Amino acid sequence: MKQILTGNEAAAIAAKLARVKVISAYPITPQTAIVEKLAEFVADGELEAEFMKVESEHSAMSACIGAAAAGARTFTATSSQGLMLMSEMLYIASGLRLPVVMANANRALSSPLNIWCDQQDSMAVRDSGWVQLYCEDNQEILDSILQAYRVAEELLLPVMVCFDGYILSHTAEPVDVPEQGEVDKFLPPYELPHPLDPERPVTMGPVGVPEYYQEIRCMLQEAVRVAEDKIAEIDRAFGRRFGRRYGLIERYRSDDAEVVLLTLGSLSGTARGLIDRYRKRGEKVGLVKLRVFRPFPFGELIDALGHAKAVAVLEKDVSLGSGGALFIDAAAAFIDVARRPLMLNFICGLGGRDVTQLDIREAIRVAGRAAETGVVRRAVRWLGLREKIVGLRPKL
Amino acid sequence: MKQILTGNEAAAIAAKLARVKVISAYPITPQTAIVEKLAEFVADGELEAEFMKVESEHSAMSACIGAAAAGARTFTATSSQGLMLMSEMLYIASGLRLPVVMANANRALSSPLNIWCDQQDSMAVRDSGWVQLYCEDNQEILDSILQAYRVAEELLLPVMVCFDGYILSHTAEPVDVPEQGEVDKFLPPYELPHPLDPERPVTMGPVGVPEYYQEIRCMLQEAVRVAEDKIAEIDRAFGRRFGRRYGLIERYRSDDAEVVLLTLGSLSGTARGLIDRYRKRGEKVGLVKLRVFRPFPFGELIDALGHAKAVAVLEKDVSLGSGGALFIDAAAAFIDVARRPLMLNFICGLGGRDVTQLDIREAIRVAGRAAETGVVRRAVRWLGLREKIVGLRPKL
Amino acid sequence: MIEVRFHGRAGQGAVTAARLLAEAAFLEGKCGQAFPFFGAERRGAPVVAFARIDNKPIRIRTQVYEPNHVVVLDPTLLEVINVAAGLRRGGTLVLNAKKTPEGISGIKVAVIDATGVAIETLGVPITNTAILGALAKATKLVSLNSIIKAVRNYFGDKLAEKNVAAVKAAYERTQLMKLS
Amino acid sequence: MIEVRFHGRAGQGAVTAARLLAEAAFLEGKCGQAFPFFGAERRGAPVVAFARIDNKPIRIRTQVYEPNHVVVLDPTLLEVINVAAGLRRGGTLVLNAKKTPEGISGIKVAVIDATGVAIETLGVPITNTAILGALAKATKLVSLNSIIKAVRNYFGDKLAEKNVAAVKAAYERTQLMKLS
Amino acid sequence: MTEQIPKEELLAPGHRACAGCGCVLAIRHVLKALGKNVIIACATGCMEVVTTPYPETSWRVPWIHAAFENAAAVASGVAAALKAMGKGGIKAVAIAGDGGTADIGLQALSGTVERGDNVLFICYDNEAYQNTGIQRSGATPFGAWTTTTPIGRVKRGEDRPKKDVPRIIAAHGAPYVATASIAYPLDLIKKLRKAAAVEGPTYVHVHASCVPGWRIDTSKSIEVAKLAVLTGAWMLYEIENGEFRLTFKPPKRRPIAEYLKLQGRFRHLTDGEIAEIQRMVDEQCKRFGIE
Amino acid sequence: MTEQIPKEELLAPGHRACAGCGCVLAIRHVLKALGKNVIIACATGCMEVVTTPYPETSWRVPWIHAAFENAAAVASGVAAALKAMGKGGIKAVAIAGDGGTADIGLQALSGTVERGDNVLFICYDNEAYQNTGIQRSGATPFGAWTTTTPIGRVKRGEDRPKKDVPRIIAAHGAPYVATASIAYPLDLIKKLRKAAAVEGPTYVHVHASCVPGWRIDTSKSIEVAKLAVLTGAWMLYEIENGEFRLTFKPPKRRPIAEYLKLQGRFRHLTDGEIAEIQRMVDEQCKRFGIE
Amino acid sequence: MRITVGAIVTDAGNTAQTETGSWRTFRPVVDAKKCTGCGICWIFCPEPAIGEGKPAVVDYKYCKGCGICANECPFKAITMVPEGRG
Amino acid sequence: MRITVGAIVTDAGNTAQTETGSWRTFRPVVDAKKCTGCGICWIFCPEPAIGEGKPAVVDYKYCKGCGICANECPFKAITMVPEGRG
Ligand SMILES: Cc1ncc(C[n+]2csc(CCOP(=O)(O)OP(=O)(O)O)c2C)c(N)n1
Ligand SMILES: Cc1ncc(C[n+]2csc(CCOP(=O)(O)OP(=O)(O)O)c2C)c(N)n1
Ligand code: SF4
Ligand code: SF4
Ligand code: SF4
Ligand code: SF4
Ligand code: SF4
Ligand code: SF4
Ligand SMILES: [Mg+2]
Ligand SMILES: [Mg+2]
Repeated sequence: MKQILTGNEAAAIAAKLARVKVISAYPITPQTAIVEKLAEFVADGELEAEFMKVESEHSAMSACIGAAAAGARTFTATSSQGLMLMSEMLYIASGLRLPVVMANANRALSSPLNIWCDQQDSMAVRDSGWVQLYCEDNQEILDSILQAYRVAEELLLPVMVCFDGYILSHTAEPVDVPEQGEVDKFLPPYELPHPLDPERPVTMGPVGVPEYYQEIRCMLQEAVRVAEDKIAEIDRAFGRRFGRRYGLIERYRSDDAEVVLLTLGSLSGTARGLIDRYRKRGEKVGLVKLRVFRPFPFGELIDALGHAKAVAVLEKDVSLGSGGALFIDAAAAFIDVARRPLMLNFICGLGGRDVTQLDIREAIRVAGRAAETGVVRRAVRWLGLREKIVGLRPKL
Repeated sequence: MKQILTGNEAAAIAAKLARVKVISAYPITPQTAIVEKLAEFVADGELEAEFMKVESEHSAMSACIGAAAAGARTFTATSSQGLMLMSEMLYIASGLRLPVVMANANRALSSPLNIWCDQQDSMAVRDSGWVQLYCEDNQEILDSILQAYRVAEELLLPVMVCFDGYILSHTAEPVDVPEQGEVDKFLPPYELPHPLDPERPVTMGPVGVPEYYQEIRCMLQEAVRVAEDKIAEIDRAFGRRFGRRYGLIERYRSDDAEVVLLTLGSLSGTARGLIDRYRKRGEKVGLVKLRVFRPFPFGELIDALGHAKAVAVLEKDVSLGSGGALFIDAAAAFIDVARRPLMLNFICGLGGRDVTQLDIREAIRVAGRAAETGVVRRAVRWLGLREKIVGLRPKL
Repeated sequence: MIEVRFHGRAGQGAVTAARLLAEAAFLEGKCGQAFPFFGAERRGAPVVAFARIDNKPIRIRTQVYEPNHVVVLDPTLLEVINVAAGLRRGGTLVLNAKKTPEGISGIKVAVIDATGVAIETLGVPITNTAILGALAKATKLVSLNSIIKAVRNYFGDKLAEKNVAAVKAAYERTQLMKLS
Repeated sequence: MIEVRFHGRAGQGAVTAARLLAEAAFLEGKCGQAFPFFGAERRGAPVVAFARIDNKPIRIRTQVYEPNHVVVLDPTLLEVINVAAGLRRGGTLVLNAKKTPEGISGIKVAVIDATGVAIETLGVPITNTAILGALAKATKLVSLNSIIKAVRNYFGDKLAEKNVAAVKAAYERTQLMKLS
Repeated sequence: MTEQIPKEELLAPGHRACAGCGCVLAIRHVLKALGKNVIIACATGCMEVVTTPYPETSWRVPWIHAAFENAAAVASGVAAALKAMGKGGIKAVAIAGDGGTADIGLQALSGTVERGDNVLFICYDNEAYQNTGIQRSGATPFGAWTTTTPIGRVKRGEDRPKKDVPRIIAAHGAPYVATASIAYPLDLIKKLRKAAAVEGPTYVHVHASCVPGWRIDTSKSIEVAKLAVLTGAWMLYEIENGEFRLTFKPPKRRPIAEYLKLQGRFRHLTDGEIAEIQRMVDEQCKRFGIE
Repeated sequence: MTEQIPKEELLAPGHRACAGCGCVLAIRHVLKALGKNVIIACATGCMEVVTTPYPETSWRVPWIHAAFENAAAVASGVAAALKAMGKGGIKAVAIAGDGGTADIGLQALSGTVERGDNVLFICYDNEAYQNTGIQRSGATPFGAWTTTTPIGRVKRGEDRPKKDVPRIIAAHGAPYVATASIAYPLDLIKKLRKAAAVEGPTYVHVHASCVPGWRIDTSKSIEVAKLAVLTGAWMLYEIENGEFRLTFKPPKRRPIAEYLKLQGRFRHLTDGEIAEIQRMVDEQCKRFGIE
Repeated sequence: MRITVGAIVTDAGNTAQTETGSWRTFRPVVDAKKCTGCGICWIFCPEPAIGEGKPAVVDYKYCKGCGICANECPFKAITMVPEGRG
Repeated sequence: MRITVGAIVTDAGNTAQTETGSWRTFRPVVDAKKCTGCGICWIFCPEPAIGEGKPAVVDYKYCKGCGICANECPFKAITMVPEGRG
């Protein structure tokens, strides 16, 4: 049934539909409403689950690890500082191959403290062995969380479903909420192969001595890599049942485009309308939306972008001292590809800076010029800097 | 004076020579000996400093932040899990523009727990706005820490000096320890421009509202970027005084090489001898050692690698679901460069797996074939996997 | 696509007003989107929220800079904020006010004593539902009925009917004018 | 380049022995490198350490797989570990043992009752300095004098002289033989 | 009474706290008590957010915010730096809400106390995570509604007693631990001065009301805080070198219902539940020597 | 005595602990006391490292290690899962060293207790970070040498008293808190069973020797642990629902010097320093009702 | 505006430039006749926006209109009056 | 060997395959005549490597030779003897 829901509500409802057994989370803006909603479901008896009010995010993830290891379907949600505080545990959850699912409402990182949207937080943990999905709208949040459990449980990998703080988390819009029965069919009850159980004692998290560690790591890397196929497969299964599919990437009028925008998350929505307008004017501008950032879909991306003259990578993060994380991976994808586009990086929307259509136009304009001239003057640029603010360049 | 010192001892002596005022650190293998040595210096009155025995790494970095903000020269050291646990505070230290210097003895990340060397830990925080230097030997550890304070204090940026756990931290070898008087001239006492001081009250770490956050972030990114020049400048000054220089990158017989190894840290040492042997046989193999990973020296790297036919990037980390962090940045460097080498990524030495000369030969062989054929069959490969271990590929 | 901006004070329900408008539009088969803009301020501080209504799915995610209509939930805001900033030509300013404001000109204005209505119907000066009645009346963006339905969906039984009364009363009493 | 492997038990000082060898070489103007390999084991468990000596700076960082010499600090290790694994042709095995071991053949062996020497000179069965005397005698890798200097540099006053005595005594008493 | 309160306002007006905020009042008096020679490390929370919207600040004393969970550790670092640089006469002070004290910040606080660092730690206790919109903290009292302890069909508000942080810190052997309330500013100022004068780790826990969090009228902030003390829901005492001393004994304890009824967060309580809370309060008062 | 100790060995031999390790003995008896129906969450530390060198494990009960600072939180997660899945009769148990309890793990432990989770937390206290090579922890006793409290010209070992974790946890209102020693295995087993039987958060703190850390001969592990109790350096007691009860009263307290002299970590102490420690111990014993 | 390195704020107390009086919907009005100048209102105002003196003076630049002063005034000298609604 | 997903170990207690007896430099030898079978040595052996019974039997596969049993035996029935040095 379609309802008007915020992104946070959609996430909470998804967790409920997934019949999670243990929820362990800590409040943080802009994620908190997820936890609040789940607390309500539990208080009202609508969801039979243990709702753990842990004292920090580090413990939130630790408790998820304990609960998942004992065989329960678990859920948590966080943002920003919370994600950073639990980051040690992220690597451990994946290393232990526990199918924890987490919603991350993307928010900027301190310092200075900022509660608004960007994607520095989840990008900062992109090495951690978690599958990362980025959502464009609230429907995708709900659907992705349901898919996430299937991916997580089939591959024994934790999955992070990321969506832009405020921009989605606090935005109400129509969302089709599937029937519980349908969800149950899509996502059957789950059993961990070797849970912590006195009947069959196992040891989890031993010391990975040098004789084995690298192989164990390699196995994990392979698992994250093959998640590419698994996500696609589960997405198709989801599509068959619910009529909605997302793919690893989405090509939006990009197949014959000369200038292509590459985006993640809610930005993609704003870009679509613009693309339509350029197209109306006959300009060959397209959009590729990346939904799966880990595993990074190198092949699909090469396929989708290879023909373009110039690609403008718009992203709300920066690997300080280098460029945007998406840009770096996307650019690296082409290192051994003969036909490659020029690629430009536009850092934007940090700390809640609104990314306007004007900003995106500017990116298209700069990329368009590069396409024409064949020259990239500066690979990494910033969009939407307020001109009245000075002093960006430190004096040496 | 030359002495036989372990890497950890060299680091501790460097901190002492820098006349640090506050040391705040938490024990973790393989870094612990640094802290122990400093505790001895303090206990013996050889170093007048506050030695804080904090209860966790999160507090270690927090205390460094407090101490640095109050104007004291501060030092800490950690590894692996410790770095992860403090990761939230890393972003905050750089955001606050505090010149904290940290030694990181590189160690693998859990799970499984592993106390041996690789570089997943510091790579995991490469976005954090810290300058990152990687050392090849113990002399470079000592020298880099001294340089780090200059860089940190002149740019108001925190600096992380990374060196391979055990392989350097626990290896004793000759190190030239400079005179205190010379160090004092190179590294004069330092004053933070606006310390916490009742005489001139300031507010540090405010809420960076959306109106300003992006500009503040941009300023930080610019600072890390210009650190490239600053590091080079300070390295030259160091060289003039002490007769040793390192550069941002080092080209070792690479200028006319067709196959070039790109390495970080102690691996470079092992590779050098091999390069000499290939050269002796007339084979055009060279080495580029990256010393500065953040800021990423795009320009110098393009310059050093652009002419090669094939580059083999050897590294002890992996961004799970993508490739090695060094590889990704290095490959991305070439996105808008016409003349580019083929680039191959070799993940190796994880969790203390010894990287042998045989392994490096294998990398050179594979890169050599790519150079000949012009084809890269698989961009990311693993070196030194034990063949007797099976089961790396999960079944789908 | 129609865009609406709501001005209120933190804690007064401007965000809910925007959401109810989106719900009402949704009930009419349109697509609605509603979102707030929060600052670091607390209760009592001015806040804004936005709503968009369209016949096709709304994918744009920027803030609203040039609203078709502006709704002001708190009469005291007029003195401290330029509520009409960016208002599009032909747009309406829906004001909670006892009397026609001064100093505004050249635009359509709908005036309703929403505070009075709220106190009458709810017993508290929470104006977010009442003001929607005025908006419906003034702009025809959504029907009175849809607003009422949205209000019923959103509030628990007891509260719902009081709020419906507020919507209706406001709808009745809203005065439309064009200030020149 | 000469490579040496030391076998001992955790807590017995094999790492220090390797380091002292590197120091001694350094004192002779050569370059020395010494490093341990630690496992997850505790006190009492077998451990290894390595040293390299060369006339030019040593840049290689791999473990030592084919040592020129092997030094065994603890007599009980012989039964549980293949200490001669990888030993290069012409290399020497320096053993802490009371008598010539059985079951080893085709290599040069230096035997010293280092435990006896240590108990005599230090009062405790810590054999890492004594065994270096034997190594010096057997391999001429470094001079007795350099070992003594290195020991003096490393240990505090009181301990130093006892250890020097251990080095000297061991140097005297070491028996060289070639097992066939 | 006013003459005993320093005139200088070290917290500037223009801060963005809710109208009627009891916590910002606590901070105002804290600063009055401590004077200028302090360096403050403040945890994330309402008091940090509402006072420092860049490029503005309400603080007229040196102040740093690093994160939510580490005010104590940052203050310890400040104290170490002051000592290392030989700067006497300046006190390192940590300020955190109940969440930043009882929950996520407890460990850093524990470390500071255990090491004996020269830090005064002040907890302003508004009994929930107010900055993020009223979620339960360890310090939320039994029975209270918060957004994470909602009133539903199977659960009815917070089901654990309030965490006793002063007692926990006293168990660390801190030389001075005290409780205070915004409704008793003179007592508060006295205790803070005492705490600041100790060379070592001290702890003052200030009960302070929150308008939206407690669901009270903006004008009732002081009234409700005073009722907490008069009903025994909150107690004023100090523990000096292990010696417990009540600093205010409510003349005749008022029924807890008076305190609860003023607050929306307790609106759902049945008479039975109120009686249960009365029983808990009675028991606790007895333990503390209040009848 | 032996007949009161379960025969089944739930910790397998072949573990890599030091010869003479007192802590692994503690674990052995802990498992005997608890039996098979447990799930263990173990913090990083000696007991984790020496028992689980992949692909081996010494544990014959289900066991998980996640990190150093979170044994309590992991165990809480296990407890929640057991409850959610309706699996009764299985106890979630956290095991950590003194570092993983008193320092880096304190907050997670505090959270577990405060929430009332059904978790038994066991601290084996070898009075330093032994796994990383003997660094000071909050539980290191006054005067002890460690590598981070070295004996130098201006500093002479640990200068802070031992952190009193049992008291801190009791201050949380935990229903059962107890201390134990490896030298008194029957007492230890009894207390652990009692703690495990409580439905809620309980805490047992086991004093256990460490050969390299305490610089003792491998054969003296039990002797030294017993001397700790006989001299009053360590006390055996339990706190049940707030009621304190000494479970063993040393007949006539032996001088602390006997305990200290056996250990290299106290070798540097002067007679004056020993007298000072004796004074501290006397005072503490008095507080606990031991003369 | 020039942003500052590390977002440091050097102008201590400059929130005073922001007039939070705009938040007010009710305003406290002091009855000069009843006011004794006891200072209780000053003590309990969270902003602070009411000064000592007799009669007490409200600083409407900052007063958010919470009504604490009116509630706490022992002499009932303060009344809260709705701000003029437009 | 096949490595396990998540490095899980399913063979509970399999350190028993590692014979830590190789760590030993001294070995406990039980004097059957003195031993009363009291079990104290069994209680305090950390491995455990000494069994109940009369006389107590040492499992030299695991015994690390710490000497606790000898130290704790109330009847001085155990002596620590150096392992044969090669
Ligand atoms: C690591 C981390 N987790 C969560 C948050 C979100 N957060 C900020 S303040 C806060 C609550 C603060 O509560 P309290 O300490 O009681 O102070 P109050 O807001 O009530 O003044 C939370 C949960 C954060 N900033 N950092
Ligand atoms: C976050 C983090 N910091 C530091 C370490 C390193 N570390 C592992 S165990 C340990 C000490 C453990 O001490 P304790 O808890 O007393 O147990 P013990 O080793 O004494 O048995 C330390 C410092 C770690 N693993 N993780
Ligand atoms: S939410 Fe509560 S604590 Fe925060 S500013 Fe408002 S009244 Fe004060
Ligand atoms: S170091 Fe201590 S605690 Fe660790 S295994 Fe050895 S004796 Fe046991
Ligand atoms: S409290 Fe009342 S009487 Fe006292 S100064 Fe204020 S207004 Fe005047
Ligand atoms: S109404 Fe509130 S803000 Fe205004 S003066 Fe009175 S107490 Fe201060
Ligand atoms: S302790 Fe002694 S007497 Fe008792 S069983 Fe053991 S060896 Fe025999
Ligand atoms: S010597 Fe130690 S390990 Fe061997 S049996 Fe005796 S107590 Fe056990
Ligand atoms: Mg609070
Ligand atoms: Mg310990």
